[in-house]
Amino acid sequence: MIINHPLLGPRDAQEFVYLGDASLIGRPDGMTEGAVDAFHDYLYLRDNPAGEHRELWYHEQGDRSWLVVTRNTVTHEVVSVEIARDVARKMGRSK
Amino acid sequence: MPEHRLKSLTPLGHDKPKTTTHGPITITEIVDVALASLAIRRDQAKAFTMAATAIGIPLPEPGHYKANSTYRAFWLGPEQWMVEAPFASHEDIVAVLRPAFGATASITEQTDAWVRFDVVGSDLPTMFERLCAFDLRRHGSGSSTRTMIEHLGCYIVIHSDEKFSVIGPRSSAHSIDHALLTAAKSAF
Amino acid sequence: MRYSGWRVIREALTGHKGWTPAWRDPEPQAAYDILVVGGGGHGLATAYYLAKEFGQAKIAVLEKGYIGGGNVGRNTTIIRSNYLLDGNQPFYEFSLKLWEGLEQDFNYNAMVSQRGIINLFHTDAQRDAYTRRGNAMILHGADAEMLNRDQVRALYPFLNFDNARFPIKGALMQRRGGTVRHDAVAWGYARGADQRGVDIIQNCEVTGIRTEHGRVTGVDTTRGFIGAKKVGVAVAGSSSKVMAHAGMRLPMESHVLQAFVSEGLKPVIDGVMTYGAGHFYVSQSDKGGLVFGGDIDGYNSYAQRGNMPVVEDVAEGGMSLMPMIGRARLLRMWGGIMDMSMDGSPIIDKTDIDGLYFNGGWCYGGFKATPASGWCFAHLLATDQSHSTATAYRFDRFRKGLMIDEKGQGAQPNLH
Amino acid sequence: MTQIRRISGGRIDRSKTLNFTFDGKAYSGHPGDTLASALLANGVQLMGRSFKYHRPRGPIASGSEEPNALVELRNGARQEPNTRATVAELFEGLEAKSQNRWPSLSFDAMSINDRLSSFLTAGFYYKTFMWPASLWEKLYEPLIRHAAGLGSLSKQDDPDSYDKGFLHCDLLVIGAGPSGLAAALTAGRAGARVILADEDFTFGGRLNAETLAIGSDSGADWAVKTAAELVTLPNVRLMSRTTILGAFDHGIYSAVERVSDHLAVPMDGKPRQILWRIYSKRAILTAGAIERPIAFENNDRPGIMLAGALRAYANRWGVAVGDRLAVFTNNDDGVRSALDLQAKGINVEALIDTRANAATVNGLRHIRGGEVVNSSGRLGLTSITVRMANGGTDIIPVNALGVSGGWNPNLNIASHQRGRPVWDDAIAAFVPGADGPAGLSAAGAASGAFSTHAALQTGTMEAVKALAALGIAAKPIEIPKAEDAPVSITPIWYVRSGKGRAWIDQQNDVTVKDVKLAHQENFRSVEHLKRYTTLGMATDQGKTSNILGLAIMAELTGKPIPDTGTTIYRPPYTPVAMGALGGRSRGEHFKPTRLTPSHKWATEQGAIFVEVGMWLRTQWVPKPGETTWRQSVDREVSATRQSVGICDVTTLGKIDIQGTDAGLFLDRVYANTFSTLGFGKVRYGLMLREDGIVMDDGTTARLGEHEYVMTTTTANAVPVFRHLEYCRQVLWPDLDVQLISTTEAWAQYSVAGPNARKLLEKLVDQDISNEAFPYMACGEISVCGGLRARLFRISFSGELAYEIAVPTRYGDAMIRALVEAGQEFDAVVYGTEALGVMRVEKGHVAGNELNGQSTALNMGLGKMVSKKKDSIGMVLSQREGLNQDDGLRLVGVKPVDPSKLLTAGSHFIAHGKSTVAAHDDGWLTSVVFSPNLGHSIALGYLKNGSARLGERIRTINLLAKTEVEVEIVSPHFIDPEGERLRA
Repeated sequence: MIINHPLLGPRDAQEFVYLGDASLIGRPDGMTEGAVDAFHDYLYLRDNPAGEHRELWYHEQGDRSWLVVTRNTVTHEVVSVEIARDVARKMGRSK
Repeated sequence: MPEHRLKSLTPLGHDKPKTTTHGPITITEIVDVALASLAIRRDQAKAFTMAATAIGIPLPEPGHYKANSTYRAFWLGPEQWMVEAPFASHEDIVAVLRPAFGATASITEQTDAWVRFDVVGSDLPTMFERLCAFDLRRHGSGSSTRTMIEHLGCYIVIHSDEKFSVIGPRSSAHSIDHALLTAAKSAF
Repeated sequence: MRYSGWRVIREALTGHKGWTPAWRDPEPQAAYDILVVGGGGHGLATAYYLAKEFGQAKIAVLEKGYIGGGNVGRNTTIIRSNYLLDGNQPFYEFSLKLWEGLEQDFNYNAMVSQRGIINLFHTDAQRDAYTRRGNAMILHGADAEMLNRDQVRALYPFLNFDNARFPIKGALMQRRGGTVRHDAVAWGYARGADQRGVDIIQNCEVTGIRTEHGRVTGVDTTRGFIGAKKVGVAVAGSSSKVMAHAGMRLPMESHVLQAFVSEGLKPVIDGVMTYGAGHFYVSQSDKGGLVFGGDIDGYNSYAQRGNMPVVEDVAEGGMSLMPMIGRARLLRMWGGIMDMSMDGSPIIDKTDIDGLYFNGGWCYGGFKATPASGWCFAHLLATDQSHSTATAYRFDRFRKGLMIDEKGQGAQPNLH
Repeated sequence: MTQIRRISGGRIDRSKTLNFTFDGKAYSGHPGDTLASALLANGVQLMGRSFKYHRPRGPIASGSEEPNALVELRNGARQEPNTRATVAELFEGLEAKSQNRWPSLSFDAMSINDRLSSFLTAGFYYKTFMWPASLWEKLYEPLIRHAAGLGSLSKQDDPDSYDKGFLHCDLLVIGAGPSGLAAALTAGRAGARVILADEDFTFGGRLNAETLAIGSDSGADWAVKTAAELVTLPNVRLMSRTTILGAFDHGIYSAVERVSDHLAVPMDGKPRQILWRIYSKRAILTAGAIERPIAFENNDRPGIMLAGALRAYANRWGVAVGDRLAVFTNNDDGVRSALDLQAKGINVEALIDTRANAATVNGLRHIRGGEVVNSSGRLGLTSITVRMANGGTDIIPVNALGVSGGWNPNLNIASHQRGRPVWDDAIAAFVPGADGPAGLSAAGAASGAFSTHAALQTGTMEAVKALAALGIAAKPIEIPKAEDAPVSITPIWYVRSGKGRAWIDQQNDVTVKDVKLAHQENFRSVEHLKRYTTLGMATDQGKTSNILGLAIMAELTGKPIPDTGTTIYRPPYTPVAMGALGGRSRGEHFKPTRLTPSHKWATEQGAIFVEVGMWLRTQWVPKPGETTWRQSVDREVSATRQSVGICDVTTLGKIDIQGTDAGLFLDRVYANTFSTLGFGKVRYGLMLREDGIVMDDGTTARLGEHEYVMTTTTANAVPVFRHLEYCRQVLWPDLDVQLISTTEAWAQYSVAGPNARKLLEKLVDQDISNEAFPYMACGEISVCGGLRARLFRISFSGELAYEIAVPTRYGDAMIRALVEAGQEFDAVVYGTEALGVMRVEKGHVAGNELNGQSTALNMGLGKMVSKKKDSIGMVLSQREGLNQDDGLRLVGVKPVDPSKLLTAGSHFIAHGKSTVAAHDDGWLTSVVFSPNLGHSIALGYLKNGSARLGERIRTINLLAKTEVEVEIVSPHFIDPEGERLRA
């Protein structure tokens, strides 16, 4: 597979390490009530779609960027690649 | 630098850098370059750039390498560069750079984290296409990237059609050396 | 029809005119007592045991394609019970015992061959871990032995003992482990279930799960609505897709695992072997092909095909372990979709919807589990109680912190 | 032996003779020959035996689709089983043996199976061999395994090397026949980066096997001229002897280049083969077509071939397979074969054409509406029986028969991503569907465009289209004049006649009867058919047989072929050597080796090394006179505890963490608090995974206001760094934190023992007294007269200890300086074994305890998990299942009888309890011999362990059938109060 790195262009997916569903960006706040349930759903449950899937890849053998790759799990077609840090900020994550 | 009584070894474990020649290819271990990583601290981009300009450190775009008179640099990752300087004058490179950047940068000595081989010869892509997936024929002088060579993340710097540098993890110097030589023999 | 050597001879002498279909192709009825979704090994075994062991009738198996077309027909045929943890070991040992009597039980020669499996180790830490595991196996009634380097060498003299990057120090062996002719498992269960009145309905994809008042009433399919009192889902890599029809999100991801076979070769590897320093395991089939595999590709996929990095990684492992295979040729590669769970262990459990049951999360170890999975799922469907060897396979173990994590990798499916 | 079947012409170099042997007998051929063509030239048709019935077989094809002519090529460690003689390039001294026969190819005892064939039908083994159960593994299976397989491996290490590489192009052209050459020329002239690959050793594909003209040249000469122009284009890479193996995601193709297979041994430094990964933006499949047979009774005798193969042997290799030939066809191309062969001066006794209405062919005996219904001959064809249109039969003596049932586009690669081929009635064959690999199109015969003109035309146009999609304007080449015959075919799959067997899959011995049986038993889906009968599962992957089987099943079910199913192919296109897939990564180069800075010194000392991940670490350093490892390790431990020891700890991961939020960041990633850590101080840190299980541990030192250095375990250095980047970039993107690994930048040595300070004081330029540099202090110092260094007062051994770091290039000199300075204290250098002993004595957890299944509570570190702040894993570590009172706790273990040795991995079973899982109380994680205590000690996880100190219990190793009574003690065996650390 090839991941079209937003900064570096097309790179072999072999340079990357896969983590999983990009929903992992949305880590709950551990200091709130009922955090265990929220963390259970966050950490363990997945949509696991057959189709478009937003997922986290890490360019371990490259520039060490975490990326959000939108990829079709049936055809493996890559629809878009974004810098995860930008995505996280857009989702409102900061410090 | 103060005089001390410890003698250095090259990454391959010799007193002097090793040079190997096979056919049109010469592979040389390079030890006279000091390295430091420079990363921009939050909200300091402007000041950081000014500091770099003032001291003469180039800040190349992603995927690139750039040389100024004293300093050369290649891009490591977002907001991070590797700076090269002559070892003789910059052995304690952080001490040299810190005053210039102050609180605008995180600076880390990287000199001995890496082994560097300069590979000189004609038709280098024919050798390097046996080593890495990077499209060497499409990227010309001034390109630089990190990619996998022999299962290891290594930086490649393309100085010219006839000269590439391979900068890989120092502890694996022997494995990288072996890979380079094997590829040269396979290609030529 | 009962299969036997005599029957084969009789048919041979009379032009093979007497053989009948191994299973029927019935039209689906309007409703069943129990619907098993998924005509793979686990689904067919479930139906077989429901009919044979749990006295259930009016059962149908719904298969979206042809039976046995999923992982039961796309694996590396290994059976073993060399598990470490209390939640797993009794279940896999139960499965191995079922394998040992399976062919006589369902009157089909699935070539269960207990030729032994060895797990090679290369470090002291691996040896310690295998000692712990081997003891756990024996404590649970399974068999295990520790082999030293010389004993491994006596078994497989052609392994790389002399210039290996990671020298072989020994192995954990389970002699009762081995291989099974995988397709025959699906066919044997299908034939056995069919003979006991189970309707096997191929080309029938489930497109919806209907419920009323929190209770399941049946499923919509590409061949119409089929009513049911109970629905058991055993669809491996498609688990998330099917359970989404019931509004459920599962603790699992679907990943592609590739497997490989070489050209037919004269026998050279007697048993099953796993490499401890690379992603490689191998056995040799009764036809002579080296059957081997390694790690999953590592990304979510429903594509039933993989990519080259894993192919090469597996070959590198194979070449470093046994450099004699350099001139053997890889003949075919294929991929299966694994239901990789969050702790690497399966789920056989009820759901919050009455009458809807789930069996999945087998990761890439589902084949060896087939008989026990079918038996335990049938037990659950028939009695509403977990079988004694499958009590840990619950959905709520993640909420309660009772994970069954053999590899110690945590909530990351692609590392299990 | 003379080449009795060699006729004139062909593209071989008759000026040179190559000598070779087959089954020990000497023959000769010429450069340009394959083993098959050379054997056929020598009159040898019998080359192999079939898998199941051991029927005598000769080649049916002239290319890689060959199912029958498989040989063991070369000898000794280079023996290559199952090599297709039809693609093995002849070289001087080639040796080949037939396989799967005993005692000889012409007399094979296992051909008894052929007599028993009515008992050995498809799937017979599923129905028998079940009683008694015990006989399966003792008798039946050994018999089956004895018969298994085709060729054999040498069981010796492959002596050749292999290589790998990566290529990039705009356009990959797969196959260098007329369409491929036209496509490459079009794209090459347009300046695109082109790779043209062909499995053959010469370009031209089918043109070399034909007498057709292109323009004013012969097709073969046009191919030579075209290739010659392509060679001059720097943007075109021509790759012969290169098979595209498979189409993978995003335009990546894998290929194997056979660099040295046409040589007796590879040239010095050169690999046997190279596995290429080709990154293409677009690809065109121009792999031609494969002829298919028509099944009839006994259609498998040596001498019966595909008609196009007979033609190829005559035209390309100057070989008449027989001197009396016949051709059996259902289409016009079979007619062309007959005419070509006749034109070569070979006697064509008959052209049997199933089409009663076929246009009459003059000049030979054209039997229209006829069918070949049987054949005769023991080891080779002697005659065929032909049924005439009028029902009469004729026996025609021939020693070769060409069969043509039409041609199948070679769409193999187009279906590698599970794309479905579609049926084309006009050519009665499947063509590539629209759902093939993205960016791949087909041209020429591979797309069903069978005429030479159509091949040139479609190759050109597909190249123009492919480049247009990339924004490259390409001008079509001028298409030279070439034949443009339409396809005329009346499909027929098998001849309905006789009671005997008609072969579909010759290698696996699948016959029409087997397909009928599969149908009868309801194995009707194509996949069931394949799996039940083994159709298409042989080394040729059914290239000549799959469609036939499918078509026959379609007839049996009464459905049209496309409704019955399609068969798709899986990579690789042809079988590929495992060696090539493994490349350079084998033996000692399986994985890179990481050497520590003291490696050279340790090697000089005769140190024993151990693999720790990729690292080689010193395990112990034997001294003269020591005969067991225990002597060395005991000495290293004792000397360290009594005086001072030195250990290379460079392999621990080091991560530089800087930024104004670095302290806050550490609070998030460690379970315990770090924001309170003062300058010049070090703290032990415990890192959890988000699921609350311990991920790693280590120390982090604060070297400056916003500068920290984290250490990780050796094993987890990479995953921890990845995890920190994840936390920094993804979870808390606005924290001001910058990371970089410095593991290799610093050579780091532990100096431990009561005399550690005294030793270091000789080297360190600054004051490191207990007051100036207390326990858990750190700082930047200099050594040996000014070399910058870092000093950390931390201890894994439990002794007064420091870790000193210098730039790696001085690491060798540093250990020499340390050893020299230590001489007066009898300092030792200790390895990982002694390190392990001392950490167990001290009760520190390491890899065996950090097993990915254990919590801080299990390790006795539960209090370290701060609930006052949110950190990774804090929340889920609170789940009930991870906090059970009777859960596992880390304990120390010592044998009641000090002379008894413990074994790691042994399980705890209480006294009086039986050895069953229900009584399993835990296990020993780490066991060492403590020379200080004089007996074996261990750490272990014991249920409710912290409440069981003082209890006596059994540790049992059922694998070795040993049992040792032990006492449960605190895991801190040595200096539990930590006085030595602070000394």
